[in-house]
Amino acid sequence: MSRISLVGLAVTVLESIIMPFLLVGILRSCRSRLQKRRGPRVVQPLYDFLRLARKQTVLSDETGPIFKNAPVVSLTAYGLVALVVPWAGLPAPISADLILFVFLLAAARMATGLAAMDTSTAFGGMGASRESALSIFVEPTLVLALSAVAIYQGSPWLNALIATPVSTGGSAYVLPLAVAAIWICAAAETARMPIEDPVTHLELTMIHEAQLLEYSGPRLALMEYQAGLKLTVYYGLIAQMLINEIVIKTPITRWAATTTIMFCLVVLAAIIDTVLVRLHWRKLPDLLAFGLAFSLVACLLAALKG
Amino acid sequence: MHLEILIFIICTWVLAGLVPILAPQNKGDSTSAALLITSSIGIMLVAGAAINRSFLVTVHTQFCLAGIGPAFRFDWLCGWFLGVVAICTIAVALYAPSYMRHLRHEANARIFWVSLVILVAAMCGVITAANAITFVVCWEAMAVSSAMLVFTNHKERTTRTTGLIYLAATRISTLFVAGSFFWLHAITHSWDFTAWHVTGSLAMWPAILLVIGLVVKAGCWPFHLWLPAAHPAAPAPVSALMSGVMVKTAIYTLIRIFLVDHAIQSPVASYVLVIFGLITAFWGVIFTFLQRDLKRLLAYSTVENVGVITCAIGVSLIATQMGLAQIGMSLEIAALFGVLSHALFKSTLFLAAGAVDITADCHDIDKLGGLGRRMPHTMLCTLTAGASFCALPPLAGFATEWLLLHGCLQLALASHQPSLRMGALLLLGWLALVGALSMATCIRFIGVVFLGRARSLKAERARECGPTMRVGIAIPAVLSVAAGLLAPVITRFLAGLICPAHPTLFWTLPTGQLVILMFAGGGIMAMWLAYRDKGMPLLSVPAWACGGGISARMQTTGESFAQPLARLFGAIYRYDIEVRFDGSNARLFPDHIEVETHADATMESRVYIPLLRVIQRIGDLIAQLQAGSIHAYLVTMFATLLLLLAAAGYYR
Amino acid sequence: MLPSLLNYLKSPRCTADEIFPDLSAANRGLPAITSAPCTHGEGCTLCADGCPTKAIELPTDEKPEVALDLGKCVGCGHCMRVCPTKTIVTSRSTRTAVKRREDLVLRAGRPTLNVDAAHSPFKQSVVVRYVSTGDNATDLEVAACTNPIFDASRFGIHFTASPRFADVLLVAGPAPLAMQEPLCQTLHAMGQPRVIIAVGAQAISGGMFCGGYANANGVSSVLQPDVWVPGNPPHPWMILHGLLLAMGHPLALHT
Amino acid sequence: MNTQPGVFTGALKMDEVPIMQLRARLKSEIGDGNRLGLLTAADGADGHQLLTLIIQTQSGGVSLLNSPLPHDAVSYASLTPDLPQAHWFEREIADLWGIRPVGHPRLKSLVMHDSYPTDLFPLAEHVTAATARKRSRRAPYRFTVVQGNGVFEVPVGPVHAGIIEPGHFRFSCLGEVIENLEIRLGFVHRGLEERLTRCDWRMMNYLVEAASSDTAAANATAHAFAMENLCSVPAAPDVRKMRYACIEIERAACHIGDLVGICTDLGFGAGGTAFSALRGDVLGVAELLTGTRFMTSVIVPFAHKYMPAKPLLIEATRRLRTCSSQLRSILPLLLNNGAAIERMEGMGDIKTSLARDFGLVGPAGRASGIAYDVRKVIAQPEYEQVEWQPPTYFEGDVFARTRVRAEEAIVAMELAADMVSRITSSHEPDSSPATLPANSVGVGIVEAWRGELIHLVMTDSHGRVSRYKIKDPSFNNWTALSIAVRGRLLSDFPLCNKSFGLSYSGTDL
Repeated sequence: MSRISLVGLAVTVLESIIMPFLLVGILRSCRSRLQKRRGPRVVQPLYDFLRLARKQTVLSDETGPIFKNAPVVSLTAYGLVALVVPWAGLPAPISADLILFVFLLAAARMATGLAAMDTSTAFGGMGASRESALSIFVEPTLVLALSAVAIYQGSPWLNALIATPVSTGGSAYVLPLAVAAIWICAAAETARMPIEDPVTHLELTMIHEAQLLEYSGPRLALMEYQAGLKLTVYYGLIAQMLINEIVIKTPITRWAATTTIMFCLVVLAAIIDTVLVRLHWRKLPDLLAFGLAFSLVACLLAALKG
Repeated sequence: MHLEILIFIICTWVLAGLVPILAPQNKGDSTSAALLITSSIGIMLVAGAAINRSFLVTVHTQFCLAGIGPAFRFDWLCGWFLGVVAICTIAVALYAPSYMRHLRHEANARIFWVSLVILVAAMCGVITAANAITFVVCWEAMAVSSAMLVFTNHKERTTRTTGLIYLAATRISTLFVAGSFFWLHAITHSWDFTAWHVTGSLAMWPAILLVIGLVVKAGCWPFHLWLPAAHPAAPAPVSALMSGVMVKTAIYTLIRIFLVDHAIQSPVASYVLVIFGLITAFWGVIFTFLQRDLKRLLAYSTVENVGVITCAIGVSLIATQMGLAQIGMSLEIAALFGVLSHALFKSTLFLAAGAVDITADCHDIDKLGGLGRRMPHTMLCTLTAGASFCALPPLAGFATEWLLLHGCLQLALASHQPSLRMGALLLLGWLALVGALSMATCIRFIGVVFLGRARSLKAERARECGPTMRVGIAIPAVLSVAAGLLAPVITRFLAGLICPAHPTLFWTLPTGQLVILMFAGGGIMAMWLAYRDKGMPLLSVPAWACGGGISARMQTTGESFAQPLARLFGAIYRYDIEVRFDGSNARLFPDHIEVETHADATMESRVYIPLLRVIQRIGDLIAQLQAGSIHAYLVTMFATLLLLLAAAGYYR
Repeated sequence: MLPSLLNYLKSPRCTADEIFPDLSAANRGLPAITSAPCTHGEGCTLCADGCPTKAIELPTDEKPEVALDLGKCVGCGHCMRVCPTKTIVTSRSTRTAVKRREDLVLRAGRPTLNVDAAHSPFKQSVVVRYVSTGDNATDLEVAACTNPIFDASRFGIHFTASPRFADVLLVAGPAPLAMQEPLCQTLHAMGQPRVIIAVGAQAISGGMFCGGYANANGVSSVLQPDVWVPGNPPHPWMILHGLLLAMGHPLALHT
Repeated sequence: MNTQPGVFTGALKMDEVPIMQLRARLKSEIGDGNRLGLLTAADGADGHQLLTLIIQTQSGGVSLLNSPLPHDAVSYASLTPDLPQAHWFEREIADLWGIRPVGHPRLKSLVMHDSYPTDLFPLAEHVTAATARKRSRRAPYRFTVVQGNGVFEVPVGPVHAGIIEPGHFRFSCLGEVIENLEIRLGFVHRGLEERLTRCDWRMMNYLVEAASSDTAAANATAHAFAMENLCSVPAAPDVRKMRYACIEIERAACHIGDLVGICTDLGFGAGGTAFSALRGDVLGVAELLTGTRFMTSVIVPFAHKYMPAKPLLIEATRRLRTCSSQLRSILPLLLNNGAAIERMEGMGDIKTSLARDFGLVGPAGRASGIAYDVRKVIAQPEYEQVEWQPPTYFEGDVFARTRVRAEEAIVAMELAADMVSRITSSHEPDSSPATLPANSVGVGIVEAWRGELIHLVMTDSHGRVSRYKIKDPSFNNWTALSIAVRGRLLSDFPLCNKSFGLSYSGTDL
C-alpha cells in the first residue's frame, strides 16, 4: 500500500469511529431543538455507548450462538462497507464495486434478521419479516441507482465517484435522481421518518428496532454504533454524489465539503423527523416504489447518454 | 492411464449396483456407498486429467445405432461438471446409508442403490457424451433412473402421482431434445457435437427445440412443475443429487452447445434464455417464499437458482454476439461458478432438510423451530449453505452473483446501444430483486426451522443425526466456503481454460484484503465481547414477553413471516386470508375463530389443470367413439374415408 | 396546516431553564417539619386526626418530636393547614427524592436529603424502564418528564420499551398482587448495574390502598428500591430529581 | 322510583325486580333507548342481590333495580345473551362474589388473576356453609386460541412499551393482520371497593381519587354527589360550579394529553410538542385553582376545600380563555394535516350499531354516533347557562374520535372559564352531617373526560357504608377496542388504542 492509501485508510478508520457518534448526536440535538427542547448534548451517543459497554449482558435462555455473534457479523459487514465506499470524501482504502457494497449490506441484514428470529419473541420475528419486506424494494433501488451513477461516471468502481470529475455527455439529472432514490433507501435502512419513527417506544410499530429488542450491554452498544455507521455511510455516499455536481479538486476541500454536506443532510433528516407523519405500513410500498421509479429513470437517462 | 481409471470406475459402479441386489436386505448399503465414493474419486481423477488435456474415448462395439457408436469426450468443461458430480456423489453416498436405515419400512433400498448408481453413471455419460446418440441414450437412462429414485418411497400415494408427473416431464424433455438433434442431423448430416456449426435462420428452430427440451429438464418456468412435485416425494439424498447435479446436466448441455462448441448460433435462443431465466428466477423465489414444506421450499429455490444460471448463459451469449468477448467470458464463468456453488449449497440444504425430516419426522416448517439447539452441526452447515444461497460475501454464492452482476454492469458500460445498456441495467435491478427475495426466503427458512423455540413435540424430540450423515452434510458446506474464498484463483483458472490465448483476469475484487480485514475486524470485536462477557457473567433469563409468560406460539411462523410479501405479490399467488367466526353470537362473542390462507401455484391452477382437463375431455371423446356402438364406428370410418378422398383430390 | 406549522417553528423553546425550581405559589406542596414546638402536649391531635393515611406520628415520651412519613403522605394539605404552631408547614421544594426509606420520615431538624456523590456508571447517560402498577396520574407525570418542558433527554435520560436496554426501573403505583410477578420479571430482565426507583406515595407505601386483600402495599414488598420519590403524584421535577439522584448527577446532589 | 341525582329530590329507593324477570325487564327498558348504567351485586338481608342502575336517556332520570338471589343461590341466568353490554359486569360479579351467570358467552375472570387464591371472592360477605360449597373455584385463565395454520400470538403487556398502565393484549395474528385481540385486564386490581367499605367515610374521597387518578376530579365529584344524594344534602351552587369547572379543566387537560399521544403514535414530533406545551398551561390553571396539577383533595362531599380567592378566579378565567384560543390555533397542525388524516381516517372504526350493543360512552361513543352525554341528559343547571353541544360524528374511526376530543377540549375550556367566572364567594362551606343515614342508597353520575362515570353508595342498618361501586367509563369501552382492531394491522394498534384512551386502573379498581 502506498503512503497515500495508508493515510486514506487511517483517516477513514478514524472518521468511521468518530462520525457515527457525531452525526447521531447532531441529529438528535437538532431534532430536540426543532421540538422546542434543549435536548441531549451532541456527545450523548458516545456516553450511551460507554454506558452500554459497561453493562451486563442479559440473554434469553432460548437464544443460541447466532444471537450472540450476530452483532459481530453485522458490524464487521458494515465496517467493510465503510472501507469500500468513499463516503468520507477520500478514496476508499479498498477498491470495490457497488455489488460488493449491496451484498455486504445484505450480509448485515441477514445477521440481524436471523438474530431476531433467534430471540423466539413475537417482536423479533415480526421485525425480521418487516425488514425483509422492505429490503425487496431497497436492494433493487440501491443497485439501480448506483448502477446509473456507475454508467454516468463510466466505471463500475465506487471510487470512481470521487476519482474522476463529472464524466462527459451524461444527463445532468442522473445524479439528483439517484440521490433521491438513495435518500429513500437510506430512510428505510436507517429507520427514519416517514418510514419508521426513530423515537418510538412501541414495539408494535417498529421495523428495524424490533429486531434489536433482546440485545443488551456491549452487544447492544455494537448494534447502536452500527446504526450510526450505517447513517454515516449512506449520508457520505449521498454527499459524494452531490459534490460531483460542484467539482472540487483538492482532497482537503473535497473532504471538507463532504463533511459539511453530511452535517446538512443530518439537519434535513432532523427536520423531516419532526414535521412528517409516519406512513401507514400498507403505504410504505408506494413510497419505496417512488425510490425505485427514481432509480429507473436515472438508469434510463444514464443508458441514453452519448 | 485414463482408460484404466475409466474401467475401474465402471467396475466399481457395476459392483456398487450388484452388492445391494445380492446382499440380504439392507446389508449392502455401506458397501455400495463405499464403492460409489471410490468411483467418485476416480471420476475426480478423470476430471482432473480432462481439465489438463482433453481426450476422446470411443467404444467400438456392435451396438451401433445408425453407424454411430458410443463415444465419450473428455475436455475441461466435462472435467468441471464431472468434478461437481463427484463431489455431490461423495456427500450423498456418505449420507445415504444411515438415511435409508431410517426409511427402512417405507423404501426399497435395493432399487434405491441400483438406481442411484445408474443415475450417477448416466449423468457422467451425459456430460461426457461426444455425440447426440450417446447423449440421448444417457439422457434417457438418467431420466428413468431418477424416476425410479423418486418412486423409492413408493408406498405413499402422492409419491406415485408426483413420480408420474416427473416421468411425463422427462418424456417431454427427451422428445424436444431428440427432435432438435434430429433436426440438426438433418442439417449437418452428423451426430457429432463437434461437427455441428449451424448459424443463421436455419439455427432458429433446432435452437428453440433444444432450449425447450433443456429448460424442461432444468426446471425453468413454465416447465418447473415437476421440481416441486418430485423433490418432496423423493428421499433427501436423491433430491440433493437431482437438484444439485441432475438439473445441471441441462445447464451443461446449454453451455456445451451454445457457448463452448458454438454448435448452434442463434440470437433468438440467447434472448429466449435470458427471458426464461429471469422469469424462472423470480417465479421460483416468490414461490419459495410461500412454501411450508421443507423440501418443496428447497425445490422452488432450485427453480430460482437455475433461472439465474440460465440467465447468465443467455447474457453471456448476447455479450459474445455483440462482440464483447471478454464480458461474455466473464458471464460464462459466472454460469460455471454458479453450477458449482449451487450444487454445493443445494446439496447441503437438501441433506440437512432430510436430516430434519427423519429426526423430527416432520417437514412442515411451521411445526418445527428451535432445531439449532438440538442439531447444532446441521444448523451450522445449513447456515453456511444458506448464506451462500443468499450470495453473502465471501461464500461461493457471492462469487457467482458478483460475476454475473458485475458482468451485467460491465456490459452496460461497454455496450454502445442504449437499449442494450438499459436492458443490462434492468437485468441488474431484477437480479437484485431476486436476491433480496431469496434473502428473505433464507431468513424465513433458517429462522423458522432452526431458531427460536420448538413449535411442536416432534421438533422438541429432534436430535442430531449420525456422524456419517453429518459429514455428508458438511462436505459441500465446507467446500462452498472454500470455493468462495478461492474464487479469484478459480475464476482465473477457468478463464485460462475457456480462452487459453487471453486469460484475462476476471476476478477484480480484492478478496484477500477483504477477508483479512473481515477476520481482523470480526476477531477484535469477538475478543472484546468475550472479554466483556468474562468480566461480567452473562445473565440468562426467559425471553422478554412484556412481563407475561412466553410460549412457542408467540413467535413468528413461516406463514406469518411471508404474509407482508405474499400480500404484495398477491396477484401472482392469488393470496387471500379468510377468517371465520363461529358461535351462537358470532358477531359479538365468537366462540371459535379460524383463519385460513389461500395461495395458488398459479401456473398449475390457471394453465396446467385446465390444459389437463381439455386433454382429458378429448380423451373422453375418443373413448366414447371407441367404446360406442358399431354405428359410431361406421360413421367415423365413413367420415374419415370422405376426408381422405377430399384431401387426395385437393392435392392432385 | 402550513401556517400553523410555520407558527410552531417560529415559537420559542419551551424547555424550562431553571433546574428544580420551587413549586408555584399556588401549589400546595408537600409538608415539612420545622423546629417549632408541637402543642400535642396540650392535647392537639388536629393533624393526625385528619390524615387519611396515618402518616403522622404524634410525639410520645420516647420520641418527643412529631414525625411525618412522606412515603405515606397523599399531599392533601390537611396537616399544614390545621397545625396551630406551624410545626408542620408547606415545602415547595422539588428536591424531594431520597436514597433511604427512613429519610422520608420527616423530623424536626433532619435534612431531607442525604447527599452522596458515590461513583455511578450512569452519570451522563441512563435508560429508564417505567412500570406502572396502578397510579395513572404518576404515569402522566412521568410522561411529562419527557415532554419539551421538563425535557429529561437533556440530562441523558431516555425511556425505553425493552428492559434489556434499561438501567433504571422506575415503578409507580401500589404494586397489587397481579403486578408483582411482572414487576419481578422486568427487574430480572435488566442487567447489572441497575437501580430501582419507587415513585409516588402509592409506590412507596401503597397509599390509601395499604392493607387490602390485593396486597397493594407498595413496591417494597417485592423489590428493594434504591431511590424514593414522594408525592401523590410527584411533580415532574420531583421525578427528575429522583432520576438524577439515581444517576449520581451533580445537579441532584447539591441542595 | 326515579330521581335526578343532579337535583336531589330525595333519597333514592330501589325497585325490587325478581331475578327471573330481570332479563325481560332490562330487555324492554334498554330496548326503549335507555342505558344500562351499571350492574353489580351486593349483600342483602338473605343472601346476595343484583343491583341494576338504568339511566333514562329521555327523561334524565335514574332507576335502581334490586333483584335478590334466592337463598344460598350463587348462580342466575346470564343477561349477556340479550344485553351484550352486561358481559363485563357479569364477569366482574362472578370474580368478586362467585355468582355465576349461567349461559354467559365469555365467562373468564376479569379482575381476579391466577395469583389470587382460587376460592377468594373478596366482596362476598354473606357466606353460609351452603353458599361456600356451591361457589365453584375460579378456573385458571385461558386465552382464546385462534385456529388455523401459521397463526401466531403477540403478547403485549402487562409491562407496556410506552409510559402507560398495565394490561395485557393478546393479538392472534397472521403476519401483520390482527385476527383477534383479547384484552386481559385486572393487573391493577387493588381491591378498591373493599377498601372503600373499610375506611372512614370522611376519608373515602382520597380513595376514590386514586381509583383512576388521572380522573381524580370527576371521581371526587361523582363521589361527592353520591354522598350528598345519600344524605339528601344538596351542595351549594358555588361548590357545584367549582366542581364542574374542575371536571372541565381535567377534561381539557386529558384530551390535550391524548392529542399529544396521538401525535406521538403518528410519529409527528411537531404536533406532540405543541400540544404538550399547551397541556402544561392547562395544568397550570388547575394548579392555580386547586393547588395541585391533578386537582386532588379539594372536591369533597358537602364542601369544597381550598376555595380560591376572587383574583385567582379572574386570572384562571383569563388563562383558560387564552388556552382555548391557543388550542384553536394549533389544532390545524393535526386536523388539517393531510398525512395525519390519511393515517386516522377509516382506522379502527366502530359502527353505530355495535357501539349501541356494547353501550359505548364518552368520546368513543360520540364518535360512533351515540350522542349520549351526562351533561345534557341529566339536568345540571350549571351547564345550561352556555349554549354548547357535545360534538358527535358517525364515522367511528380514529379521526372521528380525535376530532371529538379536540372539540370537546375547546368546549371544556370555555365552559370552565364560564363557570369559574360566575363563582361568587370564596368561603369554604361545610354542610357535612355527623353520620350517614342507615339503609340508604345514593348515586352520583358525572360526565368524566372518558365518559359516563357512576358512583353508587349504600349504607347498612348502622349507617356504615356497606357497598360502594364505581363504574368507570372505560368499563363500557374496552370491548369496542378489541373489535375495532380486528382485521387491522398490528402497527395500527397503538394509534387505535390511544384514540380510545381508556383507563386500566379505573376498570380494574
